[in-house]
Amino acid sequence: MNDDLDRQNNNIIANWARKHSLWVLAYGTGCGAIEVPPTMTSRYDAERFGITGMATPRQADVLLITGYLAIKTLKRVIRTYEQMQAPKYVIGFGSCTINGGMYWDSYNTIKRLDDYIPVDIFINGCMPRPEGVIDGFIKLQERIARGQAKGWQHYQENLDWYRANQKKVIKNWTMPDYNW
Amino acid sequence: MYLDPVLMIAVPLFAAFLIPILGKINKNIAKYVPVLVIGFNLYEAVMLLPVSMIKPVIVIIAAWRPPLGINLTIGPLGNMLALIISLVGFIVSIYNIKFVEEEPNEKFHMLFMLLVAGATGMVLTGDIFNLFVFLEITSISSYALTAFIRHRDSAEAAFKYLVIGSISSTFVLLGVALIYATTGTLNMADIAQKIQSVDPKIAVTAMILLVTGFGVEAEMFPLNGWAPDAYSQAPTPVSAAFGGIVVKAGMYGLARLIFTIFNFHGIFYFLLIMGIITLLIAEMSALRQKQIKRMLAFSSIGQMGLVMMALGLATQEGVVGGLFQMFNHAIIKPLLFLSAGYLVFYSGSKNIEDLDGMGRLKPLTSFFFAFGAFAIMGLPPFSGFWSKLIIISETIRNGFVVLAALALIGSVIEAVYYLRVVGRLYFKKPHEGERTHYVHPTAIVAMTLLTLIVLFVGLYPDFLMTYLKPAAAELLNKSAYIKDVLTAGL
Amino acid sequence: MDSKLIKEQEIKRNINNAFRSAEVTVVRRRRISVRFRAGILPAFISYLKEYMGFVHLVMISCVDWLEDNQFELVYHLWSYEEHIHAMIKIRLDRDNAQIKSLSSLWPHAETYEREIHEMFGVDFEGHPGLTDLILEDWSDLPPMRRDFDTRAFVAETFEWRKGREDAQDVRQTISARYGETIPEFKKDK
Amino acid sequence: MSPMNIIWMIAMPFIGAAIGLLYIGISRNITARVQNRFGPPPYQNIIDIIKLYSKKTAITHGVMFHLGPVLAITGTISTLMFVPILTGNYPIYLFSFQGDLILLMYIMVFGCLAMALGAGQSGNPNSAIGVSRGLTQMFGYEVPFVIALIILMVRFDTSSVLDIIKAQDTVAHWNIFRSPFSFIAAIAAFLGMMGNKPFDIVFAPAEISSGPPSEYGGKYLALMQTNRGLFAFVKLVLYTDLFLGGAGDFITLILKTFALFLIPLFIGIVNPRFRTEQAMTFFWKWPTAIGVVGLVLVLL
Amino acid sequence: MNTIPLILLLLFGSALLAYFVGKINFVLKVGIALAGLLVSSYFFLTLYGLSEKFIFHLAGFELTWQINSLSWFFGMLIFGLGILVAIYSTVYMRGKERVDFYCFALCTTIASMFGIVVSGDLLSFFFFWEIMTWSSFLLVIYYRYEAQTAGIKYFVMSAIGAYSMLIAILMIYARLGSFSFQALSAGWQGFSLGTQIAIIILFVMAFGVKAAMMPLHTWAPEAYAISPSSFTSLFSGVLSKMGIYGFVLLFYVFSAGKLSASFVDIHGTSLPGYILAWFGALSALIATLIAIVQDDAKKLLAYSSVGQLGYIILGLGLGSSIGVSGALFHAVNHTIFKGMLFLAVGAVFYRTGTRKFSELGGLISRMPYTFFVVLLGIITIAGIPPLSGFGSKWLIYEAIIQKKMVFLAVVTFAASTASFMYCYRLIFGIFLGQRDEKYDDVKEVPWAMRGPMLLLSLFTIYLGFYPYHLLNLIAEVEKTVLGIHPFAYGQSVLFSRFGSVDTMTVMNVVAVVFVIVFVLFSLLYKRSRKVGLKDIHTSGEIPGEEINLHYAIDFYQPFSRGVGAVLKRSADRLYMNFASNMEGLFDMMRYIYTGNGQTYVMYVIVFLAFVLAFSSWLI
Repeated sequence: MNDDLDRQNNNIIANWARKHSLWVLAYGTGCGAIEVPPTMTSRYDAERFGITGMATPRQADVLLITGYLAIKTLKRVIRTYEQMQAPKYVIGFGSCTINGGMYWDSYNTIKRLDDYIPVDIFINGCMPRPEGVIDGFIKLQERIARGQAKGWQHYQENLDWYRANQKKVIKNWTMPDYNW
Repeated sequence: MYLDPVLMIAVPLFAAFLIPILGKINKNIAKYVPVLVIGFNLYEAVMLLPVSMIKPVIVIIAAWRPPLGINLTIGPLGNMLALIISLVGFIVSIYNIKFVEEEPNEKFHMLFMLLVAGATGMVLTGDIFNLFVFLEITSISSYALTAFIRHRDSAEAAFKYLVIGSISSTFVLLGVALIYATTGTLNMADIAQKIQSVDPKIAVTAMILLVTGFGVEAEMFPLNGWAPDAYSQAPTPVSAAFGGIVVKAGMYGLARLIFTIFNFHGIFYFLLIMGIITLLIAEMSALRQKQIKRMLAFSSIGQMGLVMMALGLATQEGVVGGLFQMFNHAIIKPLLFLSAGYLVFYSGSKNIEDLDGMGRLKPLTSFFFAFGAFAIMGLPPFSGFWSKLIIISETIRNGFVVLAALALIGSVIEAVYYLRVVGRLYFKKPHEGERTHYVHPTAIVAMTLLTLIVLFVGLYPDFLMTYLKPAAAELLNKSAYIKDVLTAGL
Repeated sequence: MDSKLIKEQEIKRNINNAFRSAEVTVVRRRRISVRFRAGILPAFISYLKEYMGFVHLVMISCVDWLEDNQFELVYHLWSYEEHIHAMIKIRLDRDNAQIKSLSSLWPHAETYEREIHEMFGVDFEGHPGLTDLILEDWSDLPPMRRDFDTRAFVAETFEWRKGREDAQDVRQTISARYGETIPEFKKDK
Repeated sequence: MSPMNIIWMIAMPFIGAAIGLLYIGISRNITARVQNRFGPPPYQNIIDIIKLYSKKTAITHGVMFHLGPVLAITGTISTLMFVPILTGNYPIYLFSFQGDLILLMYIMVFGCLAMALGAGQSGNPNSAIGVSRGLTQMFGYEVPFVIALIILMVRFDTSSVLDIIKAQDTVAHWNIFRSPFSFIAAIAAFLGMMGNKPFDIVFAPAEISSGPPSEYGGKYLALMQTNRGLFAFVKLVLYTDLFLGGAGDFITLILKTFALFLIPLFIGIVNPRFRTEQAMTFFWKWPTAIGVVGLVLVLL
Repeated sequence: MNTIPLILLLLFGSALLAYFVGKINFVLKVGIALAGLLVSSYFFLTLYGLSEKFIFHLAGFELTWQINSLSWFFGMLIFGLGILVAIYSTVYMRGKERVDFYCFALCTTIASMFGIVVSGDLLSFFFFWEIMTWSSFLLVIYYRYEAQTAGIKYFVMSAIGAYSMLIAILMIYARLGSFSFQALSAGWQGFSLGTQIAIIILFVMAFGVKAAMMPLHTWAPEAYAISPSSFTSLFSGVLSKMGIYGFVLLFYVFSAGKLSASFVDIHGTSLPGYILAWFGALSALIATLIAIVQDDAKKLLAYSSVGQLGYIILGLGLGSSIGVSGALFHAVNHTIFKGMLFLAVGAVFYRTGTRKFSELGGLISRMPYTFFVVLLGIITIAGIPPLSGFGSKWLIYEAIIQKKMVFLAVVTFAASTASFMYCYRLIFGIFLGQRDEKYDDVKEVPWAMRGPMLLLSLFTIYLGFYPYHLLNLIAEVEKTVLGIHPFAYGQSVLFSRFGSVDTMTVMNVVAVVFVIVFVLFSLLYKRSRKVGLKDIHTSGEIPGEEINLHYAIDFYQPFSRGVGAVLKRSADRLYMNFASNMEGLFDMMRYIYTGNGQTYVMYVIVFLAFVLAFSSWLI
């Protein structure tokens, strides 16, 4: 199965199309959500890269986590991520997703997003400016084109590890199983 | 083979006086006497039927020929009505065997015999004074029967009936006196012959007095104030007998008067209008009644209104329809009263509200009631359909489309209130509480008989029509009647 | 006391007339503070609401006096007529913190009470549903209590990113991991 | 049936979908320019569709969910088969002799209803809300649309699209000039049909997370997007046939359809969104009133 | 032995037999009813193409029973759906109380409907009409406790209709002295204009009530909703067609198609026909609008029935061959699709015990056959090609547009579009969306219930691409009975002056395209994985299994806000107000009988005085 996936990951046409058509589901937690609208609108116009906002995870390719995640919201994020259709990418946005940022000692905020879902690109900054965001997207595009943005595959392969991490913070695990 | 028709009056009369004596010997015998006696009457009526259809049977009593002596005129009409009366009487008396348990029951049976005797006398007699006498016999036994249940409501109803009935009797007597004074005869055929020469003003006054008198028994509006009370307070068989016997006799008297004795065409229009008014007001009043028997009483009035309307048309078909309707009413209304009686008996209340869910507790009785309701609404294939059809058809043929429409509106209202009761029987959940679940076979026999007659006539109306046509012809053909009576015994 | 604070003084008098045990302090213009017993709090607050015109419950807050082994609940009320802010302060025993709920007086008090229950572990009697509000399935000490050691908790629950325990430059680590060139920061002119 | 006809039958859905998708791409670009942005390339939609088709997973909620897009595109392609596409020397009639305008009106709905059924089985209440809005709006815009078509049918005494095209032999005879009322009513309905800006409450992304297709992803969404492009093309061709005298060759066809396409586009760019009942009642006010005027005129 | 009385005797006989013998056990009563139906339908089939007559006398009237192509056409519907309903009932009614009563009433209803269509004279027509009324009334009140108001409303409105018909019949009888249809069609020209108008209005009232024509429809929703579903299918599918049959008789047989001779023509249609067409169109529109906001599946279907019957009435009113053919075609379609939809809703009710959309949902995976039936049903009802509903609607539309009745056309088309809304609501509310936990164990209905539904759905497909045989039948009816020259049609092509449509091609195109797309997309392309209905995007929130997110309450809320003004008006409320006012009046009448003896005596005296005073008028 993995070979098959790899072969498809290296499909040039598909990767080209994926690269130029990034449909973003912005998970607007924290202060980062405010940076997304300028990115999309006239000044920075992310649409010229084929980046468009989407309303549902079923249709989206990129999950944009725009800030700190409390444990309660982490649960929703995992759920949303699992509802997305592969290939799918995650962008961690801002310091909070990297190491907790200013919430480094909060009892209720996760510190490392990539412990729970596979992150393809982190954009650092508190908060990153739209230029940074677009730069991150372009990095992601490059990785897609090279067939390197395989976070979703990583998740699939190491689901047990991710689950263990997730269950460590989410005590009462009521989520439906992720059936591939 | 028929016996002397006089026996049809004499035997019940005699039996009526015999019953108290028999009752002293054994209470149970008294119960069965009415069945036998009225059964005999029924036999007589049936046996007479083929004969009287061809030519009226004139019975001359004590060898005095018609204008002078008292006679019985058994024409098709009289015979038909006698048949109806004895049929209803017979069936009701079967029902009575078990239903009337209350003391003194032999008196009840006696009065009932008197009622039948009187009514039979009314339809058979050819003498106007005899008509009055039999009317009085019928009325007085009715008053007594109304008050049979010793309850203040019954007594009140009976008293009302008594007051109105007495007044009406007085008017009848006045009318008879007026006629006798001007024509000098009491024989109806003779009067009919001689009335031509009487001053029309006097004749019309006499007629109005008589019409008023008989109108009370025939439940003409507004003379029918006694009816709702009497029907609802009398014992059930008596209510049935009112519908099937008393009213029919009264209607016969009315018809005989206006068709045979008098010769005023205006009275037919009057009858037509009174008929429709009676019908409409009765149906409207029935709609909001709370007691089932009272509702049936109003329905009965309404049906008589329809009959009056039919007779008021004064055409062959119209009168056939009217007589057909009388027959239907005489059969269906007892069915309704008898079944309602049992329902009331079992629910322990006269109110319609308390009949909720009886369809479940008393399926058979409720079925009979529903059947009767459907029949009296005039739905095919029950008998009520044909009579209504003929009447409405004839009304329209005579150009009274509006009257027909009004009569049909009456029918719609009738449908509403009957269905409301049927609805309560079947749709509502029964009230809580223990009830006896028992109908005596006699009652079932009585109601089944009525049901079968309804169905038979509904599916094969021609059988009845063959007898109704001569009856209607008799009413309309006045000269034949006069000739038949006056030449009898010659 | 400032003679200008007539309204405040009058309210203080009125409160004291009704509830002798209430310690009313006029803090400053438009602000009074009341200390009261926990036992008949609903009666007192409904008196303030019905008769004194304090119809608006602004919020409920809680202070953890660890040294006194007490919680202090502060009910902030506002009177639209007099434009006065009243703080009703209730001291509760820290070990067995229990008080009657005000949700029958103000439905929105439910939310505050849920939060205080969650964060401090104060039990509100008569509350229709003291369920989780912000935290889900919290099994530790209520986190806002002062004896809750946040850093220990964080260290135990979450993993720190390697190399990010302090504020060092991690670009080298990342580039090593993903094989990307490190962009040079452009110096501002 | 000539081999050429069969080739066109097979090719036309692909061509149509490509043209329709390009138009939608261009519309995105134009919208961006109006908003002072650069915007995506015109072929962006085609990239999107390739991406969607190359998605590795797709979820389905059940049989109807699966059949919804399939039936939708079935309906659209069937509609295409009954629309005369080119009428010149090398006509593409497909099956348009076997059907008429009334058939078109109804078979156009086939796809929408199938889509609604598929969305219904997704189990997502947002989809159902979207469908409810969509059907309500459809009831709104069908009224002026029907009026416009009745005007044409009564005026030309035929319900055949080919006959209507034939009657518009010169530019002066185009229905846009001969029956302007009909055209206005029809174009108002067209706005609703295209789901462009004032009437896009069906797919309101921020409100009901893009409505009916909210559970569709991967290949299903790809099929739906294809359908969207193709359906836009079919509608444009039909309107061209009815009001602009049809097209003799592909260049004319593209010019005319693009001209028609610009109308809802520009109206959409500058307008905010209607609520559902506002949309519905809007269609029953001005477009219907204009249509009724046309009806009265055609009777006279 | 003549066949018609034999059939009637068989049917009525099996009704009585089912009632009395059926007391013994369940199989017997249903078996007898079914056997009676099957045998009589065999005899009925032998009547095809014949024209028999049976004349006899009853109560002094001459009665005629006859069969012709028109009777056969409607008889076909009666027996066809009747048998299917009887088969369906064998399972549906099992375990219910009073099945003997049900079988009796069902057989009686079918018998009386057959009686209506074979009646060759007005009297037996009326006779059977009334039997039909009360026997169907008995079925309406089958669920007795809830059915009271609905039943009485049905009966009273039917009675009003029937009595107005009676007046019309007797008016005719008074003028012609005969009840027979022939005499009537021969003598129609002799009637004065006023008489004609009166007769038409009275008949239209009678037939309009049965055909649930606005504004005489108010009984229909409740009566349909409350009667047992197996019967509702027959009720809506066939019994309402008796009203349509009446309209056919009135406009084409009684008046011999010569209404134009006495009335002005509007767009080539006689005035009564034109007015009727408008009534039909408005019923179609308004009923459809009301149907959209219903929550009860059967009420929705009931209003939809009113609407679809409106189309049929409209087609009949137009009077052209294409319109009448469309109407008769639509009548057959309506029988089929309403039959199957009511049976399907009955099947859902059988398994779940409710008909409310707000309580159902997501049954598609549990009852796939029923879903399929409903799917085909709604496609047909909405008139979407390629199923049969399109053919009939196409004919009706062509007829309207040919006559240039543009406003009529707008109303009709609008109604048709609105019908998509309730169609979707029906299928969504029951089968799509999320399923409540309590319906997880629901199973598909038994084959005896599935069979009739599936058979009917096969018919819609068959008629959808090959309506030739049916059109032959209709043409036969038009030629021999209605005196209309039939329109042109091919094997599967419908022609009008305007255009043509080839139903076979439409069916083929749709089928081929579907197969190609399906194969490419579903079989050859990569597979998708199945997830549960609860696994939906809810902004990350994870609703528990017990939370049902089925959107069914106030489904078309924006719509109700938009057209609320129309929906607020209710003919039903008007009638009920009238009725209650009348009852108030009657209540006052009651006080004429005061219960006071003195008053009664006063009445007697006043009466006497009054009559004496005006006695001179009597002389």
